[in-house]
Amino acid sequence: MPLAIDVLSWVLIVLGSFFTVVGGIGLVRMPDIYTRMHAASVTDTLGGGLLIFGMMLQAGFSLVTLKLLFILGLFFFFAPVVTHALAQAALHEDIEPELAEDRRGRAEAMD
Amino acid sequence: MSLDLILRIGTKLILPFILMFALYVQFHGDYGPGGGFQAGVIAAGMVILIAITFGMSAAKRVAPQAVVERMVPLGVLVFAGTGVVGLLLGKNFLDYSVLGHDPVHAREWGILLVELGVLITVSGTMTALFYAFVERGR
Amino acid sequence: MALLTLLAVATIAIVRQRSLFGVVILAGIYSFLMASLLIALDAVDVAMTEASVGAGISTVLLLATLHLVKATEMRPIHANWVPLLVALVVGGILVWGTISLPPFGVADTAVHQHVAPYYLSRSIPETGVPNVVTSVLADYRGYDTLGETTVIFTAGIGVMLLLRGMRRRDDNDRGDAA
Amino acid sequence: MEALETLGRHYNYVVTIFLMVAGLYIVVARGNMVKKLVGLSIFQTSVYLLYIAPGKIVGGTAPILDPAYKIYSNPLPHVLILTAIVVGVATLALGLALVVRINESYGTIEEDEIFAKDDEQ
Repeated sequence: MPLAIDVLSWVLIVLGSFFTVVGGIGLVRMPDIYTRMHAASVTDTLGGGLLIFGMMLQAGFSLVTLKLLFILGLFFFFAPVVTHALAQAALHEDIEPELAEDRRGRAEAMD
Repeated sequence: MSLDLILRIGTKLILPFILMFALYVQFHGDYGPGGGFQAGVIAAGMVILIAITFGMSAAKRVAPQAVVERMVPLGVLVFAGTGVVGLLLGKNFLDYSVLGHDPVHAREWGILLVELGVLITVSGTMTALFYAFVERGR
Repeated sequence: MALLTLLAVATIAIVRQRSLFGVVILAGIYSFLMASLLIALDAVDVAMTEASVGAGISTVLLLATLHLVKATEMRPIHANWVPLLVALVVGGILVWGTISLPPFGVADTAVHQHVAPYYLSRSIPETGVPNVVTSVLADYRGYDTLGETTVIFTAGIGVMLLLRGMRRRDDNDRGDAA
Repeated sequence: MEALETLGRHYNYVVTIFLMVAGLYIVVARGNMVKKLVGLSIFQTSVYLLYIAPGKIVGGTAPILDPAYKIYSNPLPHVLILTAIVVGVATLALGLALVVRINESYGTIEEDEIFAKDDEQ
């Protein structure tokens, strides 16, 4: 494998891991379910996508690449579908998105 | 109801892929990871997904309860029957080398048959379990 | 090693969580962690089964049960330091017992000497199947698998009897009481 | 120092035993039946680890034969655990069915409340 492709794939994999970690931190730090989903979607698209691209470059042209392509396609189609289902379930349970005004109000109430 | 649209279309899109993946896992189990247990669970997962998204009546149209419940003993019978064929043809129980002319090929066929039995039992049992729990909630 | 630690953390979270819904979701996370750990330990077939069964079907069945029963756990009435003590003592004894076991990942231990090399070397010439797990599962140890299939069959029949067959008698009981 | 080294080389056993003991603790100490069943499945999962981890050979690969590889991990524990997982979910379902039936006849799944109701009768 040429060195350039190797380096490129590792850069992609490291970037993908970085975005996955960022998504994980966001999942813990965000205040309510909608913003948490927003953070988790970084893991879905950027993290997963970059990781799979990196792995495809590692695998070269083979059956593995085709399988990874399938996984990537399913990922991009169904991560939004699942996120949408989750958001809708949250709405169905009457969970209101927490707005900046709410938080300001709470901070004033504390003072 | 209209808000469900994305979920319903998405589910419809993914269903054939799930079934294809289950069959791939079943029949590619000789060469890669997979086999009857995994494929059965994945096929049952497809039925459960239908039941969650479209409701129990749709799931029962795809996999009628009577069929599912008959699949549970049928798989065990296929498995044990494969063994009994070996017994009848003068070898030991579950010795597949009599199923064909060439013992190696025969054993490959025996493995496929046995995995088929496992697939039938596992998918039938898992779907029947899900049906039983959901029916109780009504 | 990191995965092992994560597993332990997930277990602690399960012990401490009182909402049963949270417990079920954490059990799903635990199963996925276990599946990734099994991939790291080269058990790809087992990992696939664990991911689909442990994280898929188990979670669905547990959620279906939670739909039927109350979903929060009661605070325990009496102190539970006796079970904790018993658990700690048992754990200590077991850890002490593992010291003489062979370390992780070494090839010349007893488990690798007996039948495993036989299966690995004979699978292709005797059965023509490259996936040794499949050939051992369905051919060499067919009796085992037949037994397991029968266990699944029995469990399925048992659940169906428990949840479906008895309902009519329930109605009669209620009718008698009234 | 030497003890730490031994612990490092036996870390898989330590975690296995921790999971096993935690499962045991949940089963014994917690009164809620669903929680007990989750604890039981944690106990079960620790047994998977107990079987699979010694079968791993460092530098080995998954037991799918290919001319490119020489060393394979031990396939036998994989077979045993593969069936154990599916049987595990079948027994879990049986336990859950029993929980549902208990809930129907007692109206609760907490052990203490069930004992109290039994004492009343």
